[in-house]
Amino acid sequence: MAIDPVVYFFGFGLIAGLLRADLRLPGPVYDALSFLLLLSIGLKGGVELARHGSIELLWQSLAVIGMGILLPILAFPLLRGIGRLGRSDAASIAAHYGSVSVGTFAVAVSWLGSRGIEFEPYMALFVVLLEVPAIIVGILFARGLQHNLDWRDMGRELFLGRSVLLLGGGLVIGALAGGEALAPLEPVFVDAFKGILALFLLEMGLIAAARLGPLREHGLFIVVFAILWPLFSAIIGLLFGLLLGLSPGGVTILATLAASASYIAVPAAMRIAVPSANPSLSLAASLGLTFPFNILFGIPLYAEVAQRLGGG
Amino acid sequence: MAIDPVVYFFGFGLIAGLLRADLRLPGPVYDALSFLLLLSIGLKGGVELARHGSIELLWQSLAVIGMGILLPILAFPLLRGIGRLGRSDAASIAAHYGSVSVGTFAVAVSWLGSRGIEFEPYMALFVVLLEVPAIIVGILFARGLQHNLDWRDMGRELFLGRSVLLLGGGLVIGALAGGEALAPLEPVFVDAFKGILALFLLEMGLIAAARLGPLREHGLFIVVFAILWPLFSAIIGLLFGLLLGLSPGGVTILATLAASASYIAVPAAMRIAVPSANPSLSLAASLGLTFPFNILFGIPLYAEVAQRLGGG
Amino acid sequence: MAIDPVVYFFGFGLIAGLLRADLRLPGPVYDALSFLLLLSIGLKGGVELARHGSIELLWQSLAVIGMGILLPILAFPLLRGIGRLGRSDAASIAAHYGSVSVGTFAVAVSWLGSRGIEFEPYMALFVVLLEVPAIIVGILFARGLQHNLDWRDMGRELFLGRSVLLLGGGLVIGALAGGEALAPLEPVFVDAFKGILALFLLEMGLIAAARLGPLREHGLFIVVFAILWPLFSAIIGLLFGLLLGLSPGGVTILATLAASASYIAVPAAMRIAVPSANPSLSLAASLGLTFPFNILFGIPLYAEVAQRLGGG
Amino acid sequence: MSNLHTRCLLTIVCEALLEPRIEADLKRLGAPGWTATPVRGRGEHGDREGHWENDGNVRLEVVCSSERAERIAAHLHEHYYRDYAIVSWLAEVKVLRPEKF
Amino acid sequence: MSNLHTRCLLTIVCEALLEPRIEADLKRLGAPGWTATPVRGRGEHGDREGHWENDGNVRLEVVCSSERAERIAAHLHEHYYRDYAIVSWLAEVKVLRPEKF
Amino acid sequence: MSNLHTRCLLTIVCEALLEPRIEADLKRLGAPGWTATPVRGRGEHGDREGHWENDGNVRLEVVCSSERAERIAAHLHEHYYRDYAIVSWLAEVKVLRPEKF
Ligand SMILES: Nc1ncnc2c1ncn2[C@@H]1O[C@H](COP(=O)(O)O)[C@@H](O)[C@H]1O
Ligand SMILES: Nc1ncnc2c1ncn2[C@@H]1O[C@H](COP(=O)(O)O)[C@@H](O)[C@H]1O
Ligand SMILES: Nc1ncnc2c1ncn2[C@@H]1O[C@H](COP(=O)(O)O)[C@@H](O)[C@H]1O
Ligand code: NA
Ligand code: NA
Ligand code: NA
Repeated sequence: MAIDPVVYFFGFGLIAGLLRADLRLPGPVYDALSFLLLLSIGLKGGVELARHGSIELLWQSLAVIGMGILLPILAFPLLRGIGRLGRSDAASIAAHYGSVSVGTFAVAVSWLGSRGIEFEPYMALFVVLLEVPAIIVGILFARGLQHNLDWRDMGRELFLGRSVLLLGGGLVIGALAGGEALAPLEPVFVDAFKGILALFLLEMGLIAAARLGPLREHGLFIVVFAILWPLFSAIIGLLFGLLLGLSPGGVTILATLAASASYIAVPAAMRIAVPSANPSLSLAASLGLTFPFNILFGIPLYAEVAQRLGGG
Repeated sequence: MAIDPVVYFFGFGLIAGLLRADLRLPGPVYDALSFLLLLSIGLKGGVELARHGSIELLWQSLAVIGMGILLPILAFPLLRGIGRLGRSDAASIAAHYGSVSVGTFAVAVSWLGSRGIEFEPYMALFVVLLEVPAIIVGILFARGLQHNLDWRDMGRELFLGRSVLLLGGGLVIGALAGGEALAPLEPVFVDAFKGILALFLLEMGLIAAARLGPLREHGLFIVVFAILWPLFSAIIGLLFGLLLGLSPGGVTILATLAASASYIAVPAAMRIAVPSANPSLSLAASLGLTFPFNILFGIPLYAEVAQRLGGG
Repeated sequence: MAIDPVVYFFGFGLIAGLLRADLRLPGPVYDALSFLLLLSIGLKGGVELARHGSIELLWQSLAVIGMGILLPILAFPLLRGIGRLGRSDAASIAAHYGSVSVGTFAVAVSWLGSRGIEFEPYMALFVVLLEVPAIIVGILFARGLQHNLDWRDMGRELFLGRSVLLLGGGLVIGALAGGEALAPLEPVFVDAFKGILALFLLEMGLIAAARLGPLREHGLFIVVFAILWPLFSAIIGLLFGLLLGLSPGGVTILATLAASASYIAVPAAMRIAVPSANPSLSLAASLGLTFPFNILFGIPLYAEVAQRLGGG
Repeated sequence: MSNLHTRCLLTIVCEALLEPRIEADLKRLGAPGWTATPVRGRGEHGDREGHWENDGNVRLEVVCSSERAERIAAHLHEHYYRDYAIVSWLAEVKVLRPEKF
Repeated sequence: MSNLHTRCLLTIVCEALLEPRIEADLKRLGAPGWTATPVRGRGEHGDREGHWENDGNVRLEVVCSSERAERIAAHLHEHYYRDYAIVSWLAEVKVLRPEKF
Repeated sequence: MSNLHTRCLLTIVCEALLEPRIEADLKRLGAPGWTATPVRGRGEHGDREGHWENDGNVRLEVVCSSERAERIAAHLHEHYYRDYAIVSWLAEVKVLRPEKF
């Protein structure tokens, strides 16, 4: 089957960006697109959560949080040892790659949807659960248990951040209201989803292109890491998915989440909590390489493996 | 029956705002949402107006304008006498509460719609008619017939204001074009309505939360007024609705309009015409209290009473 | 049959603008609307191109490019001779009128669509092809083959401009992905098209109204030119359409394209390449007069003639 | 550079709603031009965040002779300072084209 | 005009993410108010174009006494200059209401 | 404060379309950085309201040595003043880090 058309939009943005063409949507429009995507994903997840929620989900959730703690713990020594990165940078990058990218998640959902592959419909919950743990691990790696970090302030920053709140709020509203009551809202939150995702990806292509430049300054290691680490962490995601008894579609998504790297929530948190880390280094890796890699090659690959292993 | 889901969005915004979380959509996006809501309401009203318009409507319209004059005349002495407010503040608040809130109207329409309760479909006309009279009464209370107010300029301000013009323009286009010709525009102006309303209410929740703070400074009277006055003015709206022979749905909407307080058009007009009135006082009341009160409790209550009294 | 309702929105904007009412959508929203229109037109054209593309289209394309070169060559001497305009202004206006207005194209498509008149569905390709040639001719008229113009830079400006790129990118994505794969994107790019066009035209009405003022300063010739030239160039478009064997709908669109004048891409290019030309003169003509004229009177007229001549 | 001429830069920050009125005043008082920026701010009148309708400020900058700048400032003081959220300040600047300002 | 009083205008340009923290600092250090503008920019830390999340700058302006302005500038220098994209400068301005600034 | 150093703030307001060209000039002429703000305005060239495509202005601010600022201003004068909507002015400012500007 052909490429998911939303990926063409990403490619279009990437090419336009490399040609330095000015296709940028104004900042407020970008904000509105990402706002809508997050809320839509949350709402849909919430509806399904209310429908399919079970006690089993609690264990799955705990396991997923465990994965979010494990991934940065595995990445940090690698970045320090082989990558020879400073403490702050290694910790920051570990946090980026331990956390998740909602954009990548949306593309995976769209990819599975257009192929008719089923998956546990409450996966949006896992996205929320995976956002924060890696950030905390990263901060601890960078600063130890120093007492001059205001953890109360940091907690606000983390749990009241835009993406956690919009996904979480969407989940709650979706669960409270239920699918039937939300039906009149579907033209905006469901039917428009793929079109909005396409526009969002066009912008992300432009932004990713702008991040490829700085990459050159940062040396080969980070390039290799940005490609190989996702392949490794996807395997961890696959294993967790299989252990949790997810369907092949669900396993694919968990692998994608593990392989994806945050480029919104984590950079903001690290800038405040670990200011000495170089933000352009981690962003060049996560946004300039890992995001395109996952969207263009990763997701189909993870799906292929998940289906071979016949999760579920 | 359950709560209208758009109200959950308002609640979500309110809670996020009270937690000081930054969920704000950028200003331009807020503007676009309110622009769309006003135009959509106008268009739909216009289509129905052309379909159902009759000579009877003329009398109804005059009566509704009368209500818009009566309400601030009743409120002003109360605010002066019991509330002990200064002339300017009393006049300004009377104008706010004599005029209407389009957001509240939209929630009422959505609420009735999701319950399948019929109402006169040209009620959007009444919204336009109720916007301006109370403002003029308020200015007269504040300044008497002073000659240093440029009424020509003020007239422009009032009748060419954004909401009057968008509602009015929508009404005219809807009436001229008719429902059939407008069908291809429905995905944007009709199908998307509830989704856009949900996003708008999320923002209004955030804004209302920010207005609750100043409320404390303004003393108890204004808090009591912001809750009790709507109950009183809703009764006036109910009576007008019954006298005009509206259906129970129509009576509900007229009561809601009477109970609602402007937080967009009137503040802007008062700021120019009665600059000595404290804008934060009237906005704290209308937006911080009355708007949430009507949305969460008022509308279901007014509908209940309207149906008991069996309007129509 | 009645007026296309999107035209009412333009009229509404025009009237509001003449009354100096503030209905402006914020800049970022305007940008998003035009972004969406361009991309939607491109996508739709691309899908049809892949379906109907043939070797014949190549000849048609070359002929259309020829028309884009011919039109400014005809206009320039007229503007110099009869209009007594300076070299720069004549060259700039010739470029504006030799190029095309995507907004006018969209209204023509909507107009034909609402009347069920068929047209070659790949006409979006012609829009792209017509954008640039007239600009190059205009620059040559203004500056000859001077060597101090950086043509490489200019080429970037022209071919990587927003409208060429969005239309072109849409065409490519549409052709690559095909209609079936793009179906989930239709709520945003197809169903919403007319609503978005209506909002866009409302804004264009406001902008056109603001351009009518300066017109007075520029004398009668430019007013006459802005109305009569479209009628003349529409005939050229009609002839090209007939020669190319287009259907009556297709002939109508080619005539409309010929009659339309650019108000976005060309002004930007001329400002850089021919800075001594007065931008307010050409914009007053193309946006203040020609755009409204085509939308309100031109398109129905060209369609009438095209159908009488029975193109195809 | 010897061809630099001294002028005055008047900066006004006020609630957005006032913009049309103050711009009319500027015109009337002979300002040769101005630049406007939508801004947010905080002062005596609290937070003005600009997230919705009229809730923001605007920043107006006028370069002109110092006499004119002071006359404008005095006019604003008289007409707006009591009831509105508004501040302004003056600074000395140099320009190349004295005839323009 | 004899009734003009000298004050100091402190302008800060920094990455948008810092805004809440620096505004809290301003409050703590006694700034009588400030004006904020979203801006873009370029400097040592590269392009900050503001096209997406936190990728822009903000420009904060504070009019106050020169002692206070210098104290704020020194505070920023100490706390933010090493790790963040931030610059600031001071200028002399005149105001009509000395008690306000 | 004794550790304040005098520099020059060059402010340019021009039609938005010129931004990329003038920024390239700034780079070439050695500006250490700049800050850009989308603005509206009014002047000889009429209203520039910025409501649609290229119809607005941009405000560029550069802090640098006064020689460099004057050289940039002279360059702008020569290349853009005749045909474009553009103004600029210079002002004296104080900075903490002389090596940066
Ligand atoms: N000291 C100050 N420095 C810079 N801007 C100020 C200052 N005080 C007030 N402002 C601006 O002027 C607006 C109105 O001030 P105020 O009337 O004090 O509320 C505020 O919202 C700020 O944008
Ligand atoms: N010389 C300068 N003049 C004006 N603004 C500057 C200058 N240098 C830096 N900036 C602004 O300050 C921000 C941070 O500067 P930097 O830390 O040098 O990257 C830049 O993004 C610009 O907005
Ligand atoms: N006297 C002035 N003070 C401040 N800004 C000005 C002044 N004159 C012009 N401008 C700005 O510079 C732009 C171009 O000016 P002009 O070339 O005179 O049309 C205007 O749109 C304003 O934004
Ligand atoms: Na991950
Ligand atoms: Na009311
Ligand atoms: Na043409």
